[in-house]
Amino acid sequence: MKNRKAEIISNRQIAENTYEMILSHDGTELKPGQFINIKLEGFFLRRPISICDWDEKTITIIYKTVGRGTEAMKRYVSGGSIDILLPLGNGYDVSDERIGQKPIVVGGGAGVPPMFGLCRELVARGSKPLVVLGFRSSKEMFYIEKFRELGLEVAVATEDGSYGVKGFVTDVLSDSECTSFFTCGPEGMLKAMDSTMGRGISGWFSFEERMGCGFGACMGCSCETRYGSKRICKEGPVLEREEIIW
Amino acid sequence: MKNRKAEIISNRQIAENTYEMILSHDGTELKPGQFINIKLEGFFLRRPISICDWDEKTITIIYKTVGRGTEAMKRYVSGGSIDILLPLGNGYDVSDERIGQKPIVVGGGAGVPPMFGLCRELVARGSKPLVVLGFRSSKEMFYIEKFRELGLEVAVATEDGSYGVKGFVTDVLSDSECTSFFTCGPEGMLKAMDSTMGRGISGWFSFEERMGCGFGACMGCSCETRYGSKRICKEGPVLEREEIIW
Amino acid sequence: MVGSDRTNMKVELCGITLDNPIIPASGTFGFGREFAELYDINILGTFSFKGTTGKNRFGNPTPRIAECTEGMINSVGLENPGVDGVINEELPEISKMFNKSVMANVSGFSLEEYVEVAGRLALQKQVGWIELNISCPNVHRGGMAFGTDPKEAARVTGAVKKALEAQSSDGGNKPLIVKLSPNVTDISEIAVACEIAGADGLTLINTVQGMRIDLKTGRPVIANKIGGFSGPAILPIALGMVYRTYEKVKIPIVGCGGVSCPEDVLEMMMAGATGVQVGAANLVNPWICQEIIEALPSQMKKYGIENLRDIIGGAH
Amino acid sequence: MVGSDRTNMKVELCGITLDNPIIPASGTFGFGREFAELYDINILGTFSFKGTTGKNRFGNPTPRIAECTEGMINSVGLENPGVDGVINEELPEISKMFNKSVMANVSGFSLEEYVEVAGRLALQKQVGWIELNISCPNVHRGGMAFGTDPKEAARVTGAVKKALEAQSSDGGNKPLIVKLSPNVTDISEIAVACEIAGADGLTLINTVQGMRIDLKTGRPVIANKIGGFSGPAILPIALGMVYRTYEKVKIPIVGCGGVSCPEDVLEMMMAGATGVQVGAANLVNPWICQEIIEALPSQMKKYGIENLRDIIGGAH
Ligand SMILES: Cc1cc2nc3c(=O)[nH]c(=O)nc-3n(C[C@H](O)[C@H](O)[C@H](O)COP(=O)(O)OP(=O)(O)OC[C@H]3O[C@@H](n4cnc5c(N)ncnc54)[C@H](O)[C@@H]3O)c2cc1C
Ligand SMILES: Cc1cc2nc3c(=O)[nH]c(=O)nc-3n(C[C@H](O)[C@H](O)[C@H](O)COP(=O)(O)OP(=O)(O)OC[C@H]3O[C@@H](n4cnc5c(N)ncnc54)[C@H](O)[C@@H]3O)c2cc1C
Ligand SMILES: Cc1cc2nc3c(=O)[nH]c(=O)nc-3n(C[C@H](O)[C@H](O)[C@H](O)COP(=O)(O)O)c2cc1C
Ligand SMILES: Cc1cc2nc3c(=O)[nH]c(=O)nc-3n(C[C@H](O)[C@H](O)[C@H](O)COP(=O)(O)O)c2cc1C
Ligand code: FES
Ligand code: FES
Repeated sequence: MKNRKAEIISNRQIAENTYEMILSHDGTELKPGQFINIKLEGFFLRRPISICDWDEKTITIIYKTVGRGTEAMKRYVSGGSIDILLPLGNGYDVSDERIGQKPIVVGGGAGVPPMFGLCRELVARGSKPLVVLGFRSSKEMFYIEKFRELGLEVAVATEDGSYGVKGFVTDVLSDSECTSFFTCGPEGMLKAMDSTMGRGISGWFSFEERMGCGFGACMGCSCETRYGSKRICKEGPVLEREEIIW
Repeated sequence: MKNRKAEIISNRQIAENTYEMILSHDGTELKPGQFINIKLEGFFLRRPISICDWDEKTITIIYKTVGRGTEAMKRYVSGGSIDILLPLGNGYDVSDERIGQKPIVVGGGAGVPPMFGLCRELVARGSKPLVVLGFRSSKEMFYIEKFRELGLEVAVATEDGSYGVKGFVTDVLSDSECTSFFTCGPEGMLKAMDSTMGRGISGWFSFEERMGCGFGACMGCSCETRYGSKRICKEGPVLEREEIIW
Repeated sequence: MVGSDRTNMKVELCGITLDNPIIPASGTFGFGREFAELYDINILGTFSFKGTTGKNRFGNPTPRIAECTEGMINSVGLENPGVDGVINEELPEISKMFNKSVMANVSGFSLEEYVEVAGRLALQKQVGWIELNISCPNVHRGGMAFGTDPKEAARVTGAVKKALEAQSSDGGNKPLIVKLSPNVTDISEIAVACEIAGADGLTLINTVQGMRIDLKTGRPVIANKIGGFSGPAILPIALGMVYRTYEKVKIPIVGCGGVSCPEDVLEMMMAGATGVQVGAANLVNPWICQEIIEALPSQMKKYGIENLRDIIGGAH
Repeated sequence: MVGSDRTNMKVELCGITLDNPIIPASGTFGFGREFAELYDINILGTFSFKGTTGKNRFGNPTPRIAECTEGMINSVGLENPGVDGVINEELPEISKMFNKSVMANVSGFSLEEYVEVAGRLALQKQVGWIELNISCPNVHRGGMAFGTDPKEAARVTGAVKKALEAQSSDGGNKPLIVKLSPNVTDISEIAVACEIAGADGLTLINTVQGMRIDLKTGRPVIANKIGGFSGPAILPIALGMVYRTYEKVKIPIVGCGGVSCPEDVLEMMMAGATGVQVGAANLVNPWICQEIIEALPSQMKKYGIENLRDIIGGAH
């Protein structure tokens, strides 16, 4: 874990209540599904935000404005800097053999961003995941084209039917031919994914929890699993399907 | 009383640990000896600072860096803005007949700034006060030339003798021919002034006190006088000699 | 006052309807004068004036004020004009600038003083509520505050209540709100004792004991060494105490401590407050109560609240 | 550790010399592992590890964390590996990265649990002090914390002290530091009770009760509703309690609560602290203790302090 004053390269709105911020990066190795923890002026605790994408020189994050911290964050301007801890969390292991030939990647709302980096990494390893994204409405939709530019098939569900299929991600996907799945989004969606996907299919779920530290020191984010207590910030945020106690 | 976001026109060091800040002004009427109360980012209470000088469009303040607030203030840059309440306090009444033909104006250290505006106003009314200024050393000296540019005679005492007379303001002045006096500076100096000046001479003393509000609401700054309790921020900071209980 | 878009901010405090729950806290609003010069203070729900004692008092030596991270410490020591001064000079002034009932904050160092001051102020027409500040040290009991012992708290509450009831026929039986100190092991125990003794309402909380040391002198900043800590920093403490007390009493609670924005007002009400006092924030931004009252309707809309009173205790 | 320019930061805590007074507070430093990856934790005076109970515990339901102005609320509920886990897994790990005595923070829900856990940990070689956290609810006394009643505080302190003394010949009679809760009417009364019962030192303070409400859900943020408030916001409360307690006891005090910079350390020591714990600040800036230790010498120089121990209680 490092502490960096990352430069803000850009910070722009990309959908309703949704912003993309590009930060300078020093090349530290990252994994999809990991997150950074951001110190905002005037707020005591840091804000955990998933790494959406990265390269040698930049990190991209996408955040929804849901409270005072993210509302303040949207007013940060390019050229300024921001204090971050990174990389945090276990992230997805794209070398896991259980992923197989036909993984499905399912993201909902604020859970979509980490799925982009995951897909890019999966594609880099020669895999072609099916992507299913869920949003409340087309106004809150983002990055569909970006996913398609990776050469992937993208199915979209919107709750109000304003784009793609009306309904939830689970209304779009079928587990008929998939070998594994990855999912990140609201807890209701995670549960629905677990019920929908055939028992034998390997799955990786990304969880959110209110955090004190984000690096394993405070036990603020613990979660009971079949293998004992795990810290969402350290042994998570990605948990394997079979260990999760719903 | 008004609340303004004043623009910082300049903020520069003028002596050791001493800074001059020029702020935009909206023409609100001011009196010498009044003060402004400054909200600094990251500090709860405002900082009271005397008005040193002003015209239709600007207010000048001079402050010493003595703690975390003033240390932060010195880093404010021109072009930015600062939240102030003004005008505060009673200030000096330059139309008071008791001032007479030969007032003496005595300032020490951080008590020098309000004396400049006072002198300018006295001069504007045709009076030619004798100015006596005290500093710890020549390194902390400021505004001597500015006072002289008003056409006034300025005597200086420094504690280490690095400029002017070695010693205190009271070593420089004599009450032989003065009709009244004005003084602002550390409490020890104020007391010495009271002892030095002949009993019959009218005098006005400017006091400092830790303040909650600065506008009379909290009773944080009260001071017992012969005429009852007075709030330094409201009925002060200028008290008349005869009412002061030493 | 009905805000825009049919939001309703009215609440009822011990039988008196407030246009909105916002009440400047005692000791941070003087007798209203300094603020009436800045805005029309009739927009307030009411205000609580400076703690009044039997005789006029200078209070504690200075320095009386220290700064803290997001807060301040005060040790004013109840400087006030005394009950005569308040009745003869302050209340007539208040009546010129404020046309609502005012909350009379009463302090004392003996039971008799509380009874006398509360009784006399309750007879004043503009006084709507007596707010009994029982955080003061009890001179007859070794300086321990009345408010730190349930028995003492009940004793002073009961005595004042009886005195107020005795003046019913003169219109002097005003509702009695007891203001509690947070510096206790279990504030809800004191609250229950006061309720049983006849309190019509409670204000929670007064200042939290705190101190700062001046590194340059190596001495406490405040002349009295330890003082009362308040401001945004103490909001979570106040919320917790209001929440716990709400579960134990039936009388209304006035929430106080750290409130500085409309969101804080909503939290305080959801925790269980009927009225919400704003203290130290007035000292830094004298227009804060006006700003909060103006911003409340849009915050209510944001959280889907039509009638503010509906959220009182909603977090339980 | 002797800083630059002949500043001396050494202090003595219950017979053990610390290179400097800085001690990460229990619950904010885990068992040191996460921090040892960031800096050499041997620069610390010592550290207090996560509160340990008889059995391993998952703790409270989540959310366990809420944010406050300049602070946070936690309700972790003593998640820990249990005394066996600590002895068999954590202490061996600690010995690899830390070559000083460590402070063992002990919790319990019954007197027997305290005695057992404290006794077993005191027998561990690397354990230098037992820090008894008596803020836990007492399951045998209706959930009231041991630390809110002087008699109960003395009872648990005395029982643990006796058990430690009984293992003197095995080297298990380690100094006993009792960590007090601030949620009491008079902390110095509890402190005196613990001193009389045999405490060798005191840590003041644990977290202050507090709560926040989530306006979007209208419910308390924390699953357990009320939690423990800490961080820079509570510094004035901790300073006041250390100051008052210093005047009542002869045993050393470890100051804790809101410390986040070297100036806070100096204030805490002037108020009466021998050691200074840093809690919540570690969570936001994991290098904070290192930064404080590095900055202390220049701050000492600024205020003309040569030996840090000379300022202990200097504000009295
Ligand atoms: C591992 C992880 C990855 C995340 N990745 C993203 C992402 O890529 N994009 C995105 O939009 N959001 C993401 N979130 C959620 C994001 O952290 C919260 O939306 C954000 O902290 C809200 O801050 P606020 O100040 O606006 O809200 P407030 O409600 O004002 O925040 C108050 C406190 O609660 C915490 N908090 C509030 N909501 C959440 C939440 N859902 N999860 C965790 N803590 C919360 C805040 O961090 C803060 O401490 C992630 C959360 C976690 C745990
Ligand atoms: C009416 C009045 C006029 C003043 N005019 C000037 C001036 O023109 N130039 C100048 O350099 N200084 C002036 N001062 C003093 C100035 O207010 C303090 O030096 C300043 O507030 C210190 O702030 P700090 O954050 O650097 O110090 P800190 O010690 O960190 O401040 C902590 C708290 O103590 C208060 N405080 C500290 N020292 C003083 C003090 N001497 N008087 C009042 N409050 C204090 C601060 O306002 C703050 O609330 C004046 C004070 C008063 C009351
Ligand atoms: C300067 C000052 C003076 C106060 N005087 C009184 C008082 O006279 N009577 C009283 O009951 N409370 C008094 N208080 C306490 C406040 O009314 C309020 O209970 C406390 O400050 C907590 O609220 P806050 O955090 O919003 O300031 C005073 C507070 C301050 C800051
Ligand atoms: C997340 C968290 C967990 C804590 N766990 C413990 C604990 O296990 N045992 C204990 O005695 N104190 C515990 N505390 C209290 C701290 O040790 C400390 O007393 C308190 O936080 C005040 O210090 P601070 O303001 O520097 O955080 C915990 C505090 C936090 C924030
Ligand atoms: S947030 Fe502190 S351990 Fe996970
Ligand atoms: S500082 Fe508040 S009355 Fe003077």
